[in-house]
Amino acid sequence: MNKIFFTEEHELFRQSLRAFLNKEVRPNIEQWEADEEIPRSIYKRFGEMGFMGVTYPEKYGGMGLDTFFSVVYTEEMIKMNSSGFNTSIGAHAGLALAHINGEGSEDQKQNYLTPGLAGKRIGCLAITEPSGGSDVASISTKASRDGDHFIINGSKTFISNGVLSDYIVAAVRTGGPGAKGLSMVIIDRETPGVSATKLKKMGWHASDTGEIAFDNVRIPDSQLLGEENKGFFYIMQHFASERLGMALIAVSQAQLALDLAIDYMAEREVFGRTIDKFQVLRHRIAQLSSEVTSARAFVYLLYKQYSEGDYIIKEAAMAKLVTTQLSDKVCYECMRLFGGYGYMESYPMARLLRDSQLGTIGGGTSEVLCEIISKMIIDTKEYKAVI
Amino acid sequence: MNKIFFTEEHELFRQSLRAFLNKEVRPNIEQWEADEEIPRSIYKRFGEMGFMGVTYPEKYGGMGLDTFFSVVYTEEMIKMNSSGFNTSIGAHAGLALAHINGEGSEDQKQNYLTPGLAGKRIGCLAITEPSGGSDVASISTKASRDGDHFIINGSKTFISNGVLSDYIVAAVRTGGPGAKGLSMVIIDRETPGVSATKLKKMGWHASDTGEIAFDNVRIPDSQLLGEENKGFFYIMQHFASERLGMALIAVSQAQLALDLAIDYMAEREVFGRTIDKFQVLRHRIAQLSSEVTSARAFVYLLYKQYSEGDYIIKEAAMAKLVTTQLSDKVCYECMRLFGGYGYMESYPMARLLRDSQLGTIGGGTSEVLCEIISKMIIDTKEYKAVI
Amino acid sequence: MNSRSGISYFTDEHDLFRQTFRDFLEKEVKPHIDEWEKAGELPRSIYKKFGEMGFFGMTHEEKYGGSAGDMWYNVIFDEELARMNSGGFSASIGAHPMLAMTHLNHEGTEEQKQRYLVPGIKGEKVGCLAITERFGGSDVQAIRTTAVKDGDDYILNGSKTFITNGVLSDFLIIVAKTAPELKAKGISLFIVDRESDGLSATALDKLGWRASDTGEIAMDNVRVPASNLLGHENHGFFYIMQHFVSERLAMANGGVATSAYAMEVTLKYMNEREAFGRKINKFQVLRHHIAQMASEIEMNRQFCYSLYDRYQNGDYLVKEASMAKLVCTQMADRVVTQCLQMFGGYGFMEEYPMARMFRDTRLGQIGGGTSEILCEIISKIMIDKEGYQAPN
Amino acid sequence: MNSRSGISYFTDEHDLFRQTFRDFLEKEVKPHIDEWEKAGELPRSIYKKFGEMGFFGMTHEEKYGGSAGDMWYNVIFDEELARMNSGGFSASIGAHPMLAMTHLNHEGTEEQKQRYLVPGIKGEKVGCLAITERFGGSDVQAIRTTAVKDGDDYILNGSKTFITNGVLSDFLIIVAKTAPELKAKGISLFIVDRESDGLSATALDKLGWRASDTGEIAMDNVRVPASNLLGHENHGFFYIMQHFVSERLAMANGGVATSAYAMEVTLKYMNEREAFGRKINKFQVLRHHIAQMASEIEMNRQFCYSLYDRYQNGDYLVKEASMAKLVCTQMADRVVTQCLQMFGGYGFMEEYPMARMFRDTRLGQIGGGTSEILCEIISKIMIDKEGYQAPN
Repeated sequence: MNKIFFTEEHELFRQSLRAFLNKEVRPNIEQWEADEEIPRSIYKRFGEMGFMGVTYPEKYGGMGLDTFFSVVYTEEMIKMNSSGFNTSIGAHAGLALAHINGEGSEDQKQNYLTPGLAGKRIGCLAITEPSGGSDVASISTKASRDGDHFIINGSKTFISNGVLSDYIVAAVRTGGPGAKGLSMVIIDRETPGVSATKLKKMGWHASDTGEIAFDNVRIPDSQLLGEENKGFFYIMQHFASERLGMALIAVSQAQLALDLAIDYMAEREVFGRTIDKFQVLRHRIAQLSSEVTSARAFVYLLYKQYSEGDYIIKEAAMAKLVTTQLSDKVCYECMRLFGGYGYMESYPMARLLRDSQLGTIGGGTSEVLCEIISKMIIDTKEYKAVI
Repeated sequence: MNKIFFTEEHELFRQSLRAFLNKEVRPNIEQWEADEEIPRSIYKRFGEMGFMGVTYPEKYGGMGLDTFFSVVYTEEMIKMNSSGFNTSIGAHAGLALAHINGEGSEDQKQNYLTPGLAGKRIGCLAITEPSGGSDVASISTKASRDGDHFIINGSKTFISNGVLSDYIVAAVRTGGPGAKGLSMVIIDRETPGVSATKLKKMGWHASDTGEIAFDNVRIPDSQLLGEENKGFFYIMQHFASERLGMALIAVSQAQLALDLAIDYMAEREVFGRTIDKFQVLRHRIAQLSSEVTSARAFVYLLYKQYSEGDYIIKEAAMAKLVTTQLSDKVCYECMRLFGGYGYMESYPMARLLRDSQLGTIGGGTSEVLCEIISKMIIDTKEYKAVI
Repeated sequence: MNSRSGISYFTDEHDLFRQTFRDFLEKEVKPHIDEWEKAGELPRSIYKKFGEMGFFGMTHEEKYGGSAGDMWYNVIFDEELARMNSGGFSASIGAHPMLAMTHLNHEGTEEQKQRYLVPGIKGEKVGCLAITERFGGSDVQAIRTTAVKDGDDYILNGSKTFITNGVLSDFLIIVAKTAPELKAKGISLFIVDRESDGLSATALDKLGWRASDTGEIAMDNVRVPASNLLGHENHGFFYIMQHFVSERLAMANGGVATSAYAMEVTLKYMNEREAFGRKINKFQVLRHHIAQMASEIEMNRQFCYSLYDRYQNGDYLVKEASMAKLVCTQMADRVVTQCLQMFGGYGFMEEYPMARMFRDTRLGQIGGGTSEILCEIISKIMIDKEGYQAPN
Repeated sequence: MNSRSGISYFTDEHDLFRQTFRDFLEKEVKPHIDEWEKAGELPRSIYKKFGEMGFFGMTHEEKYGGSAGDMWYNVIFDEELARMNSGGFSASIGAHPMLAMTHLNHEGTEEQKQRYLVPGIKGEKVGCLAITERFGGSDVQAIRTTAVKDGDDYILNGSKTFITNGVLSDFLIIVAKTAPELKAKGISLFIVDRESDGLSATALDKLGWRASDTGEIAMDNVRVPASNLLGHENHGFFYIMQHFVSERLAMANGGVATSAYAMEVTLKYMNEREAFGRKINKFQVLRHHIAQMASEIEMNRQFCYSLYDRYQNGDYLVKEASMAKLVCTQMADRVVTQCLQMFGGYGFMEEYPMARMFRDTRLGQIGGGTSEILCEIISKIMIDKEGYQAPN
């Protein structure tokens, strides 16, 4: 498969990233999972090595590489078996910086993107609110104009890097109700009135997931990202790539589960033979491998279309829907294949399963995706690109 | 349904147990989950209240009640939403004491069962070994005769109460290879050569799960439980009730997940209405409730048969197979129904899902159960009661 | 045959009946199934034989020619029919006593019973129950057929579809609106004789259930005497709802019985068929499929039995019967599909049993309330706490 | 029709062909499907029409009467056949070019091509491929039919089953053992004329695929001239394995095409059918089913296309093609079952499209290697690291 999508350069990049991760990340994962956060130093190392902004413009310190380098990047990151780690880097580099790179002014890019790609200034993206769930259009965090400032009140939840990041890219209501009253703003952490608390989660332990409160937070209107009241469309725009990214993560997790399972099966003996001789387990691997292979072909193809400028909102939703379901299934079945060891945290499968099980929830639940897909297919509604 | 299986007395017992649990257990669960063990004091309280040995003979401090009191007991225990807690009590009262009550001499009963039912002396049951998994017949922990003593060498793993219990009911090899060379012995914790380490698990956090090593552990042969070399048959005998118990636990967990989900659905609003108005979620509840209702009818019936002396080895395996699969499915789907809150440890679903997911592994994996069931159905092999 | 160990709902008398009935079916039915499947209908003679043997009257009062047995006789009846592997035969033979005669027995006047129930039990008159219409599907309240009072008669207009025995039956229990403005509370039941003027019917071609005639019925000013009103006017909806429970239990247990029979023939095949040098019942993957299916069948069987037990004790089981039909027919689809797959290429051949079973079983999730409708009912009870209480 | 945005494997010429072919099928095939389904066979005239239009020769060399198109024409051919909603029609029409003529084209001598391929492309001679036997199923190495050299001839003895076009074809590509002691390495292929002495065939009655004749073939001392040996003696197994990839890809993509067509007709129905006062495409549960299915169809379609793309580039795809057939035919079963359910009672009626689709689709997981056999192959590759390398 690789030949169609990947060149020799991608392969070299994969090797060097893998070497870096195995040396500087893998030995620390257990510690970071226990700490429920990753240290600042590793962001810096990503920045120094150029791994923070694979596809971002070189002008701001990115590497300006094509989309399939970011595919390689994600595939290798997932092999560390810590969604928390992957998310800590990704919520900054893939979410917060994506908004700044996409809609930020030159000043904002100098202020956030350049130090961000260097791993020195870390961001988060805050959209979800306690009351609204996946219902973006009903966001209630209010940004009231006060001269050339905004006063922000409200709260956000489930925000990766929500406690430790230096700034928050937040969706706020600047206008009337509904989708057309939302804007994106950048809020520096030290601004008075910003507070945050960490949440305990079933998985994603190495990531800091926070609930953020804004209590009369006053920011200059130069912190507005893009145009006022266009926030909803910016969010939607970035959703496609976010969902595609989650689909790739899901496929990569499922593949990791299979790889770990196949290795384990060759070693583990019961009833006098290695368990890779049991037909039931063999067929399970055959079935799940086939499903993962199909899912990966789909995701790769969508990356190709995405890289060629296609607006793949439906397909990205489809891909996230089916791949996250698949990852849960594969991780669950592979965990069970380890017997009692599958349930032990000293073996890799417990964490992999726990981490996978956010997939069908985060970034639009499966039910919300089904709503979008059925609107497009049944009601033939079209979601258009803003630009 | 209740009228067929439960009397007024069962209902009264349910009320009093529930009141006790809500008062003395529920407020402490978070702490015990964090401690990864439960305190000695709660065993004592169970003993004092008579809840440790609902069905055991009154002679030894039990309540001598019928099987459906133990059904009520389990159903109420599971509502605490901590498999770790339930297992800490159950591994002692339901596993270790079941062997002592079943095969123990009068002396052994006085020594272990009576203080056990009082919650003063806590046991564990150690069968599984690191190399063998569910393959009981291949147990390799060796007990060599030395006059009127046994010298025990070997190791056990995945043992609930494995670190903190006062004694260990262990399966050891006293004879030749295969099923006919196994015996059960009681090993006191303080015996020189016994050591244990705690294991970290995906769920069941409040339970102490240990790996136990025996290094030249010398015990008098009066610690032999039942007859020498009959261990395999004792184990098999108790498996039926253990599996039936796990099936009941699974059904109860699934029911808890549904109850929690239905309550949550009535409160949680998105897109301007409570989510119990969304057809997709409604049908999910309808489907899963139906499956749980069917499963419970099956489990109740088997308890009835079991209480009337039927040897239900096949049916118990069937029940554990299907109910633990069902519990995983129901807990997963109900967790997802909570959206992001499902993944948060401050909500009940994350733990419930993590706890459920040992069901298809512990006490005979689904695959081992399928082997047993297919031998009985396809090869028409019969497993007979020993006595 | 059910294990007698431990809890058993069946007595020796039940078992004796099961054996008698099974022998009868093997002798009088099994040899003709292929021919009836082809014909798309059953001959009258088989109804007569059922009647002569008393198989239509097991639970009916002796004064009407029945033998006043308990409800487990119906359970056995259904279970043994399933072994004929002809959904169409089971449906045609079953719709008469289980649908048409159930209503006659419960809501009929003495005179109606003498005219329809007595010959029905003898197998001399065959009935059907006509509820469903083209527009509305499982939504009983939405039926459009009307019955307008005209002197001592009612005039019926409208149409019905998917009616088992709709073409060949002698009398039809037809559901019509007598007071359309009252919606559910304006529905009544009528006994309509086949020869009535204005009544016509055509048979439908179906995926399965081929031995049964499934009819579309048209009523063009069909005149029915008021004495053929079944039960009270405008009480029809409640009568229907009441009998839905037993119908759903029967379909649920039918799903279990079909699944059990599928597994029985599959186990036999697996013990005969060889591949790669050994019997295919030695392949672990297939063995585990069997173990899984056997467990699900056993679970659902016990569920159904426990519900019958409660039903016999008078419990009101709208929720549970809907649940049982939902999960048991879903299971039957899974089991039959999986069993067909075990037969490899032979599964696809009509000379082997699975092809027909596959076609026939598919109706389970559709007839008598689709799975989706059942989910609506169950979620209304579970989530909205709607009572669906028994009418008083 | 495939979206042209972004990555597309189809050119304007492909689309033009698709439109032409679709129009042809709508006009010449669709109106006759019911009649052919009933007849259990296709008339010769339809093969001739296909031949005249050049539809059998799209990928063949021009010198044999083909138009030398690329593999995507076959993909379109299969996809459009699926829209006729007759697995039997697709199979009978497809087995000729995809199975029989593929072997002729690759392994045939010039003389054999003139005798069989040229008239085959014209639709004047129809072929079939006969591999499977009663004992052995998908285990090609276990075949028992023998071909013994006798002077300039071979004498064939044995039997074959489940052979599409097995009764009505003019010539048969028959697989036989020429050196039984060599097992897989002792298998050869022969072209056998229908009129050969000792050759007989009977049609089988099937769950679905009813418009195709599926034959059981008996060979009693059938004498075949050595010039009818196809390719090299004892190379048969490798020829078969080689073409299994394209056959499995075709069945995989056929599963996708069927699923897509099922969804198309279901969406149409959902937009027309009303229940409880609104169109059923407004019910959230049904909408989400559609969303889920559409996503799975899209995923598997892209999987198949990516494999065709690689196949055309010469990649060796035994593993991937097996995977694709496994998951796509499983998906087709799920989708078609679910879509039938969406039709409610009409799903069970043969006058609506889903009943036949349901019967026909069930073959997907059985024919051309059952799902279980595919799992065996895939697990050997994935777990035992067996190569299944391309023969050189």
